[in-house]
Formats: sequence, structure tokens, C-alpha cells
Amino acid sequence: MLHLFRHSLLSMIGLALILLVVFIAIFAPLLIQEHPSYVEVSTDQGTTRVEERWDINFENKLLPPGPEHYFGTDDFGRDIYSMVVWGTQISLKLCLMVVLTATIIGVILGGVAGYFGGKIDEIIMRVTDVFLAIPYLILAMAVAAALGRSIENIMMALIVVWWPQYARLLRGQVLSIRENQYVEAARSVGASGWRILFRHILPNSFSPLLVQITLDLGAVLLVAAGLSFIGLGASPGTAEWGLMISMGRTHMFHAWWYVTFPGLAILITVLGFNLLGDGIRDITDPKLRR
Amino acid sequence: MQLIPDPPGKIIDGQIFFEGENLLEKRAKDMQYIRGNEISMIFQEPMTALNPVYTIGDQIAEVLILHKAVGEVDKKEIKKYDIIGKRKQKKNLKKKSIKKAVDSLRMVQIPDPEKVAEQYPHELSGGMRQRAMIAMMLACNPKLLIADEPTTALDVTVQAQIIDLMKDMQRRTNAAIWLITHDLGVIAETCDKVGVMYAGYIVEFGDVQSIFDWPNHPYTRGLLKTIPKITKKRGKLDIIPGFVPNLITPPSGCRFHPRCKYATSECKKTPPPLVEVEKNHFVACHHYEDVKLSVISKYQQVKP
Amino acid sequence: MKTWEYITRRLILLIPVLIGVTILTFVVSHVIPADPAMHFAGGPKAQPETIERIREELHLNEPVLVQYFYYLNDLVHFDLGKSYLESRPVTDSLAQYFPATLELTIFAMLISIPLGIVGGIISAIRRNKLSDHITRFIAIVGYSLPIFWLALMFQYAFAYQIPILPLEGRLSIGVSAPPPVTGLFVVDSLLAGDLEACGSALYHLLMPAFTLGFATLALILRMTRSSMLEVMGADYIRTARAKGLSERTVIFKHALRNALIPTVTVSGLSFGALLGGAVLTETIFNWPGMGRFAASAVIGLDFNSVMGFTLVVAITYVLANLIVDLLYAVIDPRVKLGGV
Amino acid sequence: MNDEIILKTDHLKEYFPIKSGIFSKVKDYVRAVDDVDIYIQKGETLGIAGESGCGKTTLGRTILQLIKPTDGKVFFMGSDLSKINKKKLRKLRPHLQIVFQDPASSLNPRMIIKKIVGEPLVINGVAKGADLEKKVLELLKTVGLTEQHMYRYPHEFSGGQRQRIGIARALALNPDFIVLDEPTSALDVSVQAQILNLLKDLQKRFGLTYLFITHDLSVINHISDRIAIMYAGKIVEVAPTKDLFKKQLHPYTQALLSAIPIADPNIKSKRTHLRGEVPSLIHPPSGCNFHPRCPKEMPKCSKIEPELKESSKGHFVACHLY
Repeated sequence: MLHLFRHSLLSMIGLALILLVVFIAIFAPLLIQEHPSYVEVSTDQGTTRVEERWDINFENKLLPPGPEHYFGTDDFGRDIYSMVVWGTQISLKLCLMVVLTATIIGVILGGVAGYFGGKIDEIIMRVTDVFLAIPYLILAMAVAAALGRSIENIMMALIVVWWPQYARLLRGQVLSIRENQYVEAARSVGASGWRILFRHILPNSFSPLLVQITLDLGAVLLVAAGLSFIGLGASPGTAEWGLMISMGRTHMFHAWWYVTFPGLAILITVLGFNLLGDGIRDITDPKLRR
Repeated sequence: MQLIPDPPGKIIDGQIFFEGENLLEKRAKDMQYIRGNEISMIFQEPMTALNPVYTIGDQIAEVLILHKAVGEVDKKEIKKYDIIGKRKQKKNLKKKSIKKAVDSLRMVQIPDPEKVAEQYPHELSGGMRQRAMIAMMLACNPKLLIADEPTTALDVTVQAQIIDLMKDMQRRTNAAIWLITHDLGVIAETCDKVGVMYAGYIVEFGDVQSIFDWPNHPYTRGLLKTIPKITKKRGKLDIIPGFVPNLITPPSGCRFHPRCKYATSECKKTPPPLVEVEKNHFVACHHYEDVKLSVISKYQQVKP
Repeated sequence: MKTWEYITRRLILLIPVLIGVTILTFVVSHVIPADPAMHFAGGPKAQPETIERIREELHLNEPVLVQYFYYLNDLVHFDLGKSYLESRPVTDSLAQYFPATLELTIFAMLISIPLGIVGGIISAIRRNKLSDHITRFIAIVGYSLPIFWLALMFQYAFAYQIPILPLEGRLSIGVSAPPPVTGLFVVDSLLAGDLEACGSALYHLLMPAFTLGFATLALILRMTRSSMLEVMGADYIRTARAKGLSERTVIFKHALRNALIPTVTVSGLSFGALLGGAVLTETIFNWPGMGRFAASAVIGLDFNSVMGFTLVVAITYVLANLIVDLLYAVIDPRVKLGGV
Repeated sequence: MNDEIILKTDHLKEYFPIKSGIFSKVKDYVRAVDDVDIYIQKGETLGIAGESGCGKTTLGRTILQLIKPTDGKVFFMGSDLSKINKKKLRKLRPHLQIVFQDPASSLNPRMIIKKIVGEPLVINGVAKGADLEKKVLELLKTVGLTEQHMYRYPHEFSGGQRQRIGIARALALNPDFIVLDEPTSALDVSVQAQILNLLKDLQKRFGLTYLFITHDLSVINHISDRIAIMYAGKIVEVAPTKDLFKKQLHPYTQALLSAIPIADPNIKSKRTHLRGEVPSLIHPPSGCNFHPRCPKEMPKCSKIEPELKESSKGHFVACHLY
């Protein structure tokens, strides 16, 4: 499969970008100069939770990029480069968790709806209608607001928002694949409904699903960063890209680097996912291969 | 017709002569004039070949206006900035051409042509669409009509109607028809001359009568024998072994040699030239004489 | 089926969706929070008496179904509760902010859709040429950009480094707002004959509308390009060429209308993205719209406002998609209204 | 061939509902198979011929219970398939198999050939492990493929080869009866002949009974013993192949046969012209559904539906003329 990527320069770039981002995420602790420490704080609900804290050093406040601090420092004198690199882990973890969970929920519900049809189908589809009637960012915002501010709650909110489209996608796939004669052939030799669903239909809907997953990894990152930017999500001081941009906003005109570098990090990651997703689509969909 | 977009398709070499002129040397503008006016073409899938968002009448009228079959906007009569006057003329023109479009629909025996002209392609049946397509392409009385598998997507009874219609239209308009098909039956019934193609090459060309009676190329012969016929008694069908080769890496020499029982080492090396074996009968085969002999001997065995 | 019949049918079909939306917002506001009363009161720092009062007010001591009934009853009377942030009914706040958001969204669409379509056509026609690569690159970057970051970058570039555009707001200082008729400043100022206000309003719209519409532009460009390419390979395009039509006529008359069909669908869907993006864009450009209101409500834990906003957006979005479906039927005669 | 009837249908009907309106009420039906009575004798080939959309494909599927019939019965070796429960039906499945028209979509693109051909054996618990491999190889050899084809994916094969794989799969469970649904219409003529010969050989070797569905009358003439002509959901004429080609009774059959172009320029066919096109199955014409196109239409044709009657031995026709 890899050799097919070679035909498209853009998808090669996408693949390279994603590999780079994943590399950075894995080896983040080795790549940075400053490391966060962890403290236990009490929450609104009276429980405690662990949060990351970065050393504050007001003497180094808002230093421009240079050999000491590649991306400069923020208004608390923290090294932006270290935080951006560290943030890769947080972002990737968030995207993967959200998209994979949403996929699992969506595949099960959509598969069942599409294959068995009837009342179940009707109910599941009406529910997705409702979810899809509200724009992602806004529904996620409402849910996250209700759940309370934290990264975990943003994840929950995004999963709630994201699963319906997978259910839709899979249902559509099942309905079209079901019409293939090999499904009928399997029935004519006595295969059971579940066997047909798992052996014949799901493997064949894998490609479009993979494309959607890849593209969504980027889309989820964008929405999550947007939520953090508004003030939902990570607590202040965490190395989360959206949050960093939000913090840097007030210093934008005299410290351009504060908002620029976290934003570039988001752009590069999302771009990577989008290019890769497009590439996979072109490879797996012969109709679009021209 | 130079309708293959470039890229991916490109005419590498050769010439196409139409009424003594080489079409490949024509400018794009002149080609546009020839298309639809002097040479027109109908396609296999009447569903996809008609634009789904315009009415049948509009689509036929478009050709008529384009090739000025109903006159044109008189530029002299109207001042440059007289937009209203221009529109009026255009409207008139459109009305006239729609009327003519209805006439041409009537000519291809479409019942209730006024209504059909206002309908969209998806509202018509396959046979009707193909009729509308023929009406559109014959609207400007072309000299040559290229028909690419015009009946393949249709049922036999409708196919019979369309074939008769095409023959009838030919008689009326005196156009030459170039029919492309895989159905030997259709060829036998409609054509005067036939060219047999295999893997990009014309392997045999001649009068229908002589090709069907005396096929000189082994491929033509095989082809004629493999089709089950309703007129013949049953038994095992003759087969051509193997599969049609792909055109990316075609076999060397004569492209048919891997499937041919007459093949020799010569066939592997050199592609055979197209030679005239008798008047108006051309064959591209190194061993056409052997093939001919075997046909004759078999024929004689049956005869006495 | 006639158009009005179709519209009625679609509106009837909207009812279950909207009921679903109310259930969803109800669940989000009354069930998910650990203690809704505390939430409505403004978080853990609220006084116990206030929480108790709210508990009474919101019938939180009653069974869930009864609570939903109260919630629905309020909705029917256009009562979305009180905004704790602005100390007035949420409906009043939304009514005030809605036109500003509408104006911004409409202008974002006016910028992005035509540009996207033109770009898509150019890209498709000059396939694999330099201009195609450039437009495609812009497109793919366009929908990979975090909109709030793009907004900040624009502000930095065009309001600070090369100060040619206003940093924020709807009107310049010193220009008074036109008398409200529609609430859209551009329209109202024209109605009042106040060209200065109109100019100022347009001037202030430029940057936020472009920012908001950029992702949509990218999406539409991409969609138009790929559907143009697909349509250009269709049989009827070959037919059109075989008729002897010029390449121009083939592209603009035969290909474009067919290629626009998927683009129209995408435009409808992207309206949702625009409403979502408005939350971020309005916050940054200090645009007095619903989005900014919602964003500050989220921070201020003003829960009623957030839910009211969500509901209004859902209704707007659903209606926008209805309009798109109607448009769809205009462009594509194959879509029989009602043949769902 | 003997006279034992292996399969028989009794007033078989298959209507597909068309839903519309706000509450998806069933408004009308597509009458794809409308009151069909046919029987097939052991070891013979019954050809079903008709134009596209006449319901012949649906008939094949309904007989195999791949679609539940709306009404009517299907008797296979004495038991009524439409009545028996799922479990019993699954037991009978191995006896009834199908080969599909489109070799591209009838093989799962994500399974290797061994899995595809072996699937029926696995599902029905016939063979496992090494035994399975042996059986699959045997089947592939039967249809003219070799061991090296076992571990490849369907897209690596040509249309003709794929059709052979489909046949191998249908043969896996030693069926008695196979529905062949246009098995050659997606193939080139030269390959079509190969497949037809293969099918004939297999029939002789395993004593198979075929229901051969096609729109191509020259193919059907070549392979079947008896032919049933279908028009708009109904059987209009059934006769032994020889009889049918010698003498057609139903006006539709006459027109259909005369419409086939003959690949011989020496024979100039006399054509019976038909008006119009195949009617929709949603609102079929009243009475005899062929009457609007029939050259020999009589007043009663639009009122009374003709029954399928035996006019001479083995030759049935549904027409008021006889």
C-alpha cells in the first residue's frame, strides 16, 4: 500500500508531517529544556485532581525567540518551545481518544441500523438527526459547559458530538455493500446475519472509514483547540495549544511569538491529517483516482 | 472526432481525412464547426449522454442555434447597446429553434414530441432517450454519423426499433453511418462494410457479405464460430482459448498470436501488414492463405 | 408535488427533530450537571440560599419528566430563562445579538461561496497546472487552520503591522448606529440613507467576515473542483463537445450547473460551521453578536444563556438546510420535491 | 433426464412495496413476479428469457428464498420452501445454489479465493483445515483453475476466471439445483463460449439441474432443454427449446425472436414490429399485460387476463388466441 503514496506528493508530505508529530509526541520529554511538574489541586466538586504546572520565572518574561528559548517565553517566563512540544502529546491523545471512541460507538450503532433495518434503524437515525442538527462546536460547547471545565470533559463532549456521523457513514456503507452479490452469495450458502455483517460487510467498509477517521483527527483537534480558546478545557497553565493562544492573545502586539507558535503547531498537525486523509481517499477510491 | 481529452489520450501519429482534409491539422475552432454539423456522434448510454439538467428541447435547440440552422442574431440591424432588442431577437431565435427541435423529434417517431421537448432526460425511457439523442445529432444533417454501441444498453425489441430508425434516417438524410459494436448480429443486419478490431489493430476489413462468408483472419473466424446462434443446431461451442490481452503490454508481433492456432515464430516477431486479398477485402495475417484453405476444405467437406 | 406542499412536509418533518433538540438541550442542562442548581447559580461559590431558590424556581425537586414538561412549557412561551450575566431574559439578549451574527454570517457566505466556486472552476480547468496547485494548497491549508488563530494573525497583520483595517467592533468611533429596522447595520444604514455608516459597517465587516468564511471558502473550492472534474468526465460533456460547442459553453453551460449540485449541499452544511466559527470570530473581533455572548456566558457559567443560544442556533441551522434543499431542487430537475 | 420434478412453483408472487408520503405509507407495489407457475425436472435446464426489468432475476432469488415471496409456494423435492422454518431452510440451502451475473461484485474483494470457495464448506461444517484445502483445490480444478489461484484476491482475475470461481463456490456443497443468473452477459463473446461449455460439462458430470436466466436468446437456445418466456412479471409461454424456435405461439415471443439480429448477412429477417416499450411493473396494463403492444390485440385482451394453458404437449401459452 505504501508504494501507492508515491504517486501523490501531497499525501507523502502529509504522511511525513504525521510521522514527525508522532515522533515528537513520543520523545517529547527528551526534546525539551524545561519539564512540567505535577501538583494535586482540589476541584469545584471537592475532589482532587492532578494538574501539570510549569515553572514560573518572571525574570524571563516575554523574551523573543532566540538560542535560549527557540520560540521565546510567555508572560510567566515559561519556555514556549517546551510547552508546544509537550502539548503534542496532549493533543494527539485527545484526538485519538475522541475519534476512536466515537468510531466504535458509531460503527456498532450504524452497522446494526444498516444491516437489521426496521425500528432500530429508525430510532438510531432519528437520534443522529437531532445531534447533527446542532453545529459541532456549539453542541460540544454546551456539553462541555455542563460537564465542567477539564480536558477529560472536552473529550467526553467531543465524543458525544462526534459519534453520530460515524453511525451515518457506516449505515450508508452497510446499505450499499449489502447490495453486492457476494453478500447474497453468502446468504445462499447459509451464512448467518452476524457472520455477513462481520466477515463481509465491515471489512469492506474499512477504507472510507479510515479516510474519515484520518480527516476527523484533524477536525477534532481544531474544535478542541477552539473550546480551549474560549476557556473550556484545560486549566490555565497547561501546555495545551488552544489555551496557549488564548493566553497569548493579550500580548499579541508586543509578543507575536506567543500566539504564533502554538497556532503553527495546530496548523501543521491538522494539515498532516488532512493531506494524509486525502491521500488515503485517492488511493482507496478508484473512482477518484485519476 | 478528437474528443479524447489530452491528457491522458493523445493521437501519437497518423492522419484522419474527412472530405479530403486532414482533421488533425485543423484548428480547435474549425473542429468545433465540424462537430455536430458535419460529423456527429451518438453514444452507448443514452442516460448519461444527455445533460440531466436541461430539457430535451433545449439540448436540441442548442445545436441548431450553434450551427445557425435557424438563422442568427443580426448584428448589423441592432445597435451595440440595444440589449433589449438583442434579447428579443435571441428569444425569437430560441422559439424558432425549439419548434424545429420538435420537428426533429417527430422525425425520429417520438410520440407527442411537443411534450417530450419540455421533459428532462430522466423522465424518458431508454429507447426514447436514444431517439432524442439521434434527433439531436441529426438535427444539422451531418454527412457522417458515428454511432458508438447505440443499442447495447437497450432491450432487443427496442434495439430492433432503433436499428430500423437509424436505417430509415440514413435513407432520408443520406448520411454515412459508422457503427461501433460488439454485436455481430447487429453488424450483419445493418452494415455494408465491416472492420474487425483486435487489441488496437484492424485485423480484417471488407464487405459484410465477404467477411461473414469468407473470414480470412483467424480471429474473425473464431469470433464468428464462438457465438451461439439461434439458427444453428446445438452442440459444443468452438472457443478461442485464453483472454483478451491488455493494451499496456500487448503481445509482440501479431497481437493475436498467443491465442492463434496458426501462429508461427514469424507471428511473434513482426506485426502483419493489412493486405488486400480480394477486391475490397483486407486482412492483416501472415497466414491468411492457410486460414482460407481450411475454410474452403471444411466447406467442401460439408457440401458434397 | 407542489413547492408549498413540500415545504409544509419538510416543516412537519422538522417537528420531531426540534423536539429531539429540546430533549437534548434539556438533558444537557438539567441532567448532566452534577448539581444543576449550583450550575445555574454560577458555580460552587454561590450562596446556599440562592441555590435553594433556584432549585425551587427550576422545579429541580420534581421528577425528571415533570421538569421536562416545565422546560417545554417555558419554551413554547418563548421563555428561555434569565441570563444571570446580563440580568435580563435570555430571549431579550439573543434578540439583540442575533442580527449582528446574521449580518456577519451572511457576509462570510457572500465572500466565501463565490470565491470558492470561481477558485474551484479555475483549479479544475487548469488541472495540474501551477494555478491549480496554488489554489489546492490554499484550500487544504484553509480547512486546516484554527480559525481563532487566523483571526489573530489577520489582526496582527492588517490592524497592527499594516494598519489598513479596523481591529474590532462593528462601527468606527464617532459613527452612530443607524435606526434599527432589520438590525443589519449595512441594510439599516442604507435604508436610513446614511452612507457614512454603511461604509463604516462594511469596512468593519471585511476582516471578520473573511476570517469566518475562509474555511468555508476552502471547503467549497475543494468540492467545486472535484465535482467539476467528475462532471467534465461525464458522457454528456462528451455529447456537448460532439455537438460542436465551444469549450467555454461546455464548461459554463453544461458542466457548471451539474457541478454545483454537490456544492450547494456543502454550502448548507457549512452554514453550521459558520455559526460555530462565529463564537470564536466574534470573541476576537469584539463583534456584539450571539457568539460572543455565548462565549462569555460559558466563562461566566451563565447556563441559561448557553442553552438558549444552542437552541436558536439549532433552529437557524435546520431552517438554513431546508432552504438549501429547496435550492437544490431548482438546480437539479431530477430531484423531485418530496421524493425523499 | 427423467420425469421427476425437482422444483415447482405455485402462484408465486413477489411484490415490492413503494413507500411515500409523510408517514411512509405503502402506496403501491412493484409487481416483479406475478403469479408464476413453473416446474423443473431433474437434470434438465430450464431457460427463463425476457427483457430487462421483466422480473426474471427476482424470480430466481425468490425461488431460492433469498427474498421471501409475497405469496405462493415453492416446492423443492416435495417440501414447501416458503413455509419451512429458518433452521430447516438452512439445511436445505446446500442443495440450492446460485451463480451471479456480475463476476466483479459477486466475490468479496477482501477475501482470498480459498476463503471464498471454502466459505460454504466452513459454514456448513463440511470440512476444516487440510481437508478444506484439499476440497477447495479439487473444486478449483473442476472449473479449470489451478492451485496457484488459491491465494489470490478476486481483483487479480479476469471476468471469465471470476465467473469460474463463482461456479466453484456454487458447486462446493454438491447442490442438486443451480440458478444461473445471466452468468455470461458480463463477459466477452469468446469467453462466454468457454463458460457455457464448462456449465454443460458440469451438468453432465454431476447430474445438475439448471434454471438459466438470461436476456440473450441465442445463449438460451444453446444451453436449455425447455424455455419459459417472461414478460412484465408473468410467464407468457413455456415450451421445449426445439418447439419454441420452430413455432412461437405468443405474439410477444414471436416479436422477441424476430427482433434478434442474426449474425449472418445472408439471412434477412422478417421483423414483427412492436409498438412502445416494456410497461412499468407498478401499473401493469389491465387484462393481458401485453395488449397495448400486441399486434393481434382483441377486445377481450384488455379485460380478461389469459391463463397459461397447454396448447400441445409440453407447450404452454398464456394468450387468448389459443
